[in-house]
Amino acid sequence: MPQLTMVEALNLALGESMAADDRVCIMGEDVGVNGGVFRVTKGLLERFGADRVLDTPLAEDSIIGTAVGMAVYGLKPVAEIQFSGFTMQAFDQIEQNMARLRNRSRSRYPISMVMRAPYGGGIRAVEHHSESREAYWAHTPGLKVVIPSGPRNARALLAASIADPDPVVFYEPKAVYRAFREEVSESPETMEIGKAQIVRPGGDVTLIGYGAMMRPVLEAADDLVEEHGIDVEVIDLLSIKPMDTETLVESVSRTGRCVVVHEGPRMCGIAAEIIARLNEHAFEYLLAPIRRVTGFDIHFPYFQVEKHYLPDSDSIVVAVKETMQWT
Amino acid sequence: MPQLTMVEALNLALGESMAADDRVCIMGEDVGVNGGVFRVTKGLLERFGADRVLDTPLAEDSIIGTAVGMAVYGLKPVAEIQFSGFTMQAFDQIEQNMARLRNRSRSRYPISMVMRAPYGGGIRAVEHHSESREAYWAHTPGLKVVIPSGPRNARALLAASIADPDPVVFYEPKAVYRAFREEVSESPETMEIGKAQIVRPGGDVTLIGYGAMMRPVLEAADDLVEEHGIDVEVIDLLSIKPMDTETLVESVSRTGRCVVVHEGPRMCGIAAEIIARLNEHAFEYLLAPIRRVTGFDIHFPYFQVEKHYLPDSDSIVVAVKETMQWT
Amino acid sequence: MSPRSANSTASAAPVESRPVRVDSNAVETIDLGRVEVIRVLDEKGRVVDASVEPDLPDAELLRIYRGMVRSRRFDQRMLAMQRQGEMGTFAPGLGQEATQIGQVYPMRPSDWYSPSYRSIGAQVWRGWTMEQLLLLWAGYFEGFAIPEVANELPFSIVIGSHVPVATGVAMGIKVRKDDAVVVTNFGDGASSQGVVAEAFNFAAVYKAPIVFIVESNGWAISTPLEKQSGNTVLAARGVGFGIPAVRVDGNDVLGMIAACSRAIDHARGGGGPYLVEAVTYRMSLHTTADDPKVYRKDDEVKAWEGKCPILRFESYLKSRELLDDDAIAQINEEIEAEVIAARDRFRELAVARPEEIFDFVYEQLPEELREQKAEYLERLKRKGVQ
Amino acid sequence: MSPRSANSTASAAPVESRPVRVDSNAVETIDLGRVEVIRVLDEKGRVVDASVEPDLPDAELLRIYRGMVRSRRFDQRMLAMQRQGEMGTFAPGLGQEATQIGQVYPMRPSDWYSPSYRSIGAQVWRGWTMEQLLLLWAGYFEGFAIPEVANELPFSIVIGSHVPVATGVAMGIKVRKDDAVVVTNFGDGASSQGVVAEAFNFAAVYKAPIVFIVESNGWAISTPLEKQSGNTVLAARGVGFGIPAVRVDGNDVLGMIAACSRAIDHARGGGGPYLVEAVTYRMSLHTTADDPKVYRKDDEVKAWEGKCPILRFESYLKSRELLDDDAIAQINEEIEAEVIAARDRFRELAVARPEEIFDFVYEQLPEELREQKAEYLERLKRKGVQ
Ligand SMILES: Cc1ncc(C[n+]2csc(CCOP(=O)(O)OP(=O)(O)O)c2C)c(N)n1
Ligand SMILES: Cc1ncc(C[n+]2csc(CCOP(=O)(O)OP(=O)(O)O)c2C)c(N)n1
Ligand SMILES: [Mg+2]
Ligand SMILES: [Mg+2]
Repeated sequence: MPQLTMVEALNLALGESMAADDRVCIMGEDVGVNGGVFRVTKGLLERFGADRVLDTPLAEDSIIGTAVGMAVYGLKPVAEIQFSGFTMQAFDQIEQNMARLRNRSRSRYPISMVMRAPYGGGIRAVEHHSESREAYWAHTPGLKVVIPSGPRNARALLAASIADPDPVVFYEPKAVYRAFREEVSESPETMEIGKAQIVRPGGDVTLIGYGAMMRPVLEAADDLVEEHGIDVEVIDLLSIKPMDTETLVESVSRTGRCVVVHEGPRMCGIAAEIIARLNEHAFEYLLAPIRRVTGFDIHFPYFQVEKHYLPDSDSIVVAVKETMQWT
Repeated sequence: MPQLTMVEALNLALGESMAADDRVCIMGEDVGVNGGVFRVTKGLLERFGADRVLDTPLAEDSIIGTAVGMAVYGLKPVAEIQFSGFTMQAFDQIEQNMARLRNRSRSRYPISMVMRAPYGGGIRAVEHHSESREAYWAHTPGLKVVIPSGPRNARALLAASIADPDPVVFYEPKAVYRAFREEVSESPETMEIGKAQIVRPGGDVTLIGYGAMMRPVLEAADDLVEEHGIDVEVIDLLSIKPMDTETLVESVSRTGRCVVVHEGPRMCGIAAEIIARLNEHAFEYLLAPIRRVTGFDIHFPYFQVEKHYLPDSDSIVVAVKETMQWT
Repeated sequence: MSPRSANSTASAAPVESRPVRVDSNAVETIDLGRVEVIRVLDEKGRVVDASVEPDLPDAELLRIYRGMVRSRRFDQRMLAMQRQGEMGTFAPGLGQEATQIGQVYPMRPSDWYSPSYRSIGAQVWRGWTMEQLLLLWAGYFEGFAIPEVANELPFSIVIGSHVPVATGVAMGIKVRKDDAVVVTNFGDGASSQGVVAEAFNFAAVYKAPIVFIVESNGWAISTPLEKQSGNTVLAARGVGFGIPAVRVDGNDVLGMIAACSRAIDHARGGGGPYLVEAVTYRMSLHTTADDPKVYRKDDEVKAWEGKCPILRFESYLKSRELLDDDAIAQINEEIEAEVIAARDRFRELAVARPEEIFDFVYEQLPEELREQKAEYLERLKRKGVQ
Repeated sequence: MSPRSANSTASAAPVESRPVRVDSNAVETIDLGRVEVIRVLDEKGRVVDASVEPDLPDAELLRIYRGMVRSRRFDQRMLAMQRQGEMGTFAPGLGQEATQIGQVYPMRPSDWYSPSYRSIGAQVWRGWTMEQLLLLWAGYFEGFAIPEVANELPFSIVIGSHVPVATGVAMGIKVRKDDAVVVTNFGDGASSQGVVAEAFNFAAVYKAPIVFIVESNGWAISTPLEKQSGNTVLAARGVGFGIPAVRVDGNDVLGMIAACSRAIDHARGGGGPYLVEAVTYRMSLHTTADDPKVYRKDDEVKAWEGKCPILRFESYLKSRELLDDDAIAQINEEIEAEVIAARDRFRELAVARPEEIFDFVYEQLPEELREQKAEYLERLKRKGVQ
């Protein structure tokens, strides 16, 4: 089994999906000749030709709008937005057409498409290049939202997202793009959208994260287990919408304590939703308030200080310890 | 004291603010000659002239973008988006400039401006005309978000929003525009942004709402008090961001039970945030899970059936009763 | 001076430059070309430019005439129904019947049509039943079911938002080497939406087979064209994106057919997009929620009454002896009967289905929505709705 | 046939129309006009069109020359620093020095400048210190502090997003009857953003005093102009919005000054917006994160080396005996010393202030953010950062 980075794993999934289904096509800024600014689409133009790998003009709103049109026509576009910060440019087409056209056409036109975008901080990028605003899409009816955390699940989830009959926002943690390699199976692999994964079982407290935050989360878990003797259960959300309430509720019903971690702003973020669901479905088991270790409700700071803004394992450890001590 | 509808009260606030400060100007589609499609800006062109009341071309993104520029220049624009559904068209300018330009210029350019838009359902409108997506703005750092519920607080809060040094999203519950009249003081009145109001004190359960939902909320409260002997405390949020955590926490710490009501989609909505904050700050006082009576995570349905989608007093009563019975 | 009063006089300011005067003209220039203006019939229905007159058999001319009359009659009926509370807010097409029928006439059924909200007559031509359109505008979700007989996108109510989607369909056609074309329309107001300009550019870059029809009807609610655009010749937008464009008298159905046929042939032939600016006039209300008296003069409306697309075409057909007053009366009667029959069918069909609101959002309802649906159905049950 | 295979052959399909052929041309046409192409100096620095040559005193010509050299030297220094890890990702301006200096030269200090990210040389001309720009591109928030000496908007990194804001400043100027103008620039790629088209239209409708400079440098990352726009003459966008436009050789600083002076005078004189298309070439990397070898031919770059804006202007100044090789060497040395001094000051100033990240978001920190700030400061304290 090859050892791949997330970039390579995503590239693999794209190539496999395109080979398997000739309706799958790729579009976006610099995705063709250049192979994408992060090289996720490298080599696909050469392999599949310019009718299936479309370098587009520089206009996100129309990248999504025309991708929706191609989906209406019966193709399965995978549209790349170069950085998730620029999905704002496409907000109207995402909300009004991508997320709605199935319903607006009373299912005559299912919109089977994927919007891929690298998201999140940690790579010393300039303004507007480090946002983590998946909560916008979670709040938008009609979409699915998927966020992988490593090469292997990235490959499987991207394949699943492309195959999905509904529009999927696929956010790629760019801090993980080349951060590590993982074994990825040689034959195509897929994963069910809508399922969270217990990546470390434990009995004392549930620690929930996703995407790039899984690294500090797992680091914190190791630390908590080894240094503090706290038996942490770690959940990787993987699918933000639909959210796997069942797995979350089952875990927190056992542990009674929970900490949720994400990069994005706190207010009305994913952690708020998780807390609301646990409050609804695991209230009687809660032994302590659920803690949020998240981005703050300020703009992502300029890159010399981003490492302080981003949740790190130390902050997670502190929050978990406080949660354990709560009485 | 005159009895005004919300439309008239908003019109009054605009006129007063323009008369008091010659930097205040108004812009948007059909706001001038036509006085706005809901007549909120009626008569202002005649009173203040075309340099202060700008009928714009049909392009929301540039309405906000140019309003930001006018704020940079030192004016105080009040930009109207005809329906809140079309704020999607302006999402990039709102997020990237309106909400950020103060920070991006390190406070050289405070963006003292208001984006007004009618929001919400209940007026038998066509697609995209009934959205309630204030959570998008609550999740966006740099903004303030204000939603009045009646003529009197609409007038006072709009005046406060225009005077505010920061960018304010001012969402007007259009179902309330002409629904009832209220006494509005003859002299200019203002209200602090960031404060919730206890509109009915009570000891058994806290019922939180805002905007157009205050009508079914108050109806439900009456019903609960009169028919079921439940002493409901009702809070009108008024300011979504910043949110008055203190008042909410103080109330729920007393009552131990809480139901939150809004029209917008549930996932990552305002209720989720309220629950997260109460979980953090009033956990030890909670006697039952906090309930959400909100819009569902589907598109706002077409208008023959909207009344079933919108939270009504009956659903609120049921939720409160269940919350009271929870053990 | 800016109210912000920037410190532009501080000491380290950039040096004031010496003013430069450039009075003369450069030697080299680039010619931007010309836009053809197409018109077959004048206001009296007389042929003014036979060079572009479409050569159509009598039966086709009468079919076109019927389409226009149907458009008008249906419109008037909807307005009456709206005034009686039987219909929601809608946008009458009065006065734009030639623009509407002229743009769909040259289409093949297998072509794709992506209209805005003021295209009800054209939708009927394309295969929508009138009862279904009544359902739609009366607020019943069933109205959105697109007729199986043709490739139609749902009408768009968000100004300009359908134009990139229509362009995407054309891009699909292009990459799959299909021989269909896409026709999409939008208003003069819509021409201000950035996404429409983006779509022009995408269509041009990919040479996508799409015809953009801008129905320049003088107004966008209360905003007159002169305040909408820095250049009121909207066909002039084409050259900037490399899209051939033509301007046409939108109240002349033969002119419309000529212009749109040329545009569609161009697109189908691999020439890429084409822009048609149809100059017409919104004779009626913006929508039934609007009062145009607040912002426009009666005189202006009066002047356009004389340019009525239906009267004009009638005169032409009379002059060709295809029509007389009796025939006109009879056609109107027949069509009125069609419209009434549609209204009656609508009344039978108009049953709200509140239980369906969850059913078309996703292919399969996710678990979390199943819970919400159950909660909602409980509510309906309590209300005795279901 | 669409992969979706619509049932376009079903029975109730709209009737196939009779094809219409329109071969002839309409009698009436509308002339779209012409775009002037301005160029003062040819590639050898010889005056080719004296009719538009700006009449500038020697000292001014030398000041312009120095501005261009400073732009290049600073750029090269930043690149070296970036390669040594001292600088974040940035976009070199190599080859666009004439475009940059030519657009700001004719501005008054009290005018407003709203540049994109590739305008570092122009920003220095406008009063930004080099050390501050180094801070900015090295990721220190202090770098965003706008110099008090001039009306500058923060550079924009979101393509095209500053253009409506710049237009809004111009609208403010217009309604307050100020005599300033706004100059904004953006790339050929940015010309595809809908909001740029919207801003053109707003500016035209309000006759706002703004000059739009599109720096058409051949590429938007890997996308060549031919795949970016259906018409590679970006000046042609103007006519659709009623904006006068001119095309200029962007590597000819005198041509740039001529074109931009005309545009600025037009705007200041109440004529409304003006569009300047500067045809230039991005000689270097898109940004320091880019490898152009993947997508463009060396030959193309070679060809443009011969059109270097600095060499060209040097030849001209030499021919006017304002410069010789010694003077050039000396100027370069002086400027290099300035750049080095700035770098040294930057190194002293480059201290991160993580505790400040909450302080410029709102005028006053709301209560809920005070709590978050406290939480954050705790974190800094634990890390020993504060
Ligand atoms: C994005 C958006 N903004 C605003 C509106 C509200 N609105 C509906 S129709 C209209 C005017 C449209 O004018 P035009 O495009 O000329 O079409 P016409 O109504 O004249 O056919 C406006 C502003 C909308 N529906 N969508
Ligand atoms: C809205 C947006 N989309 C994409 C990007 C990523 N990006 C940065 S520069 C660039 C190309 C810009 O090309 P152009 O406008 O021609 O300017 P140039 O770089 O050539 O100066 C792209 C796609 C961005 N910064 N903003
Ligand atoms: Mg119109
Ligand atoms: Mg470029």
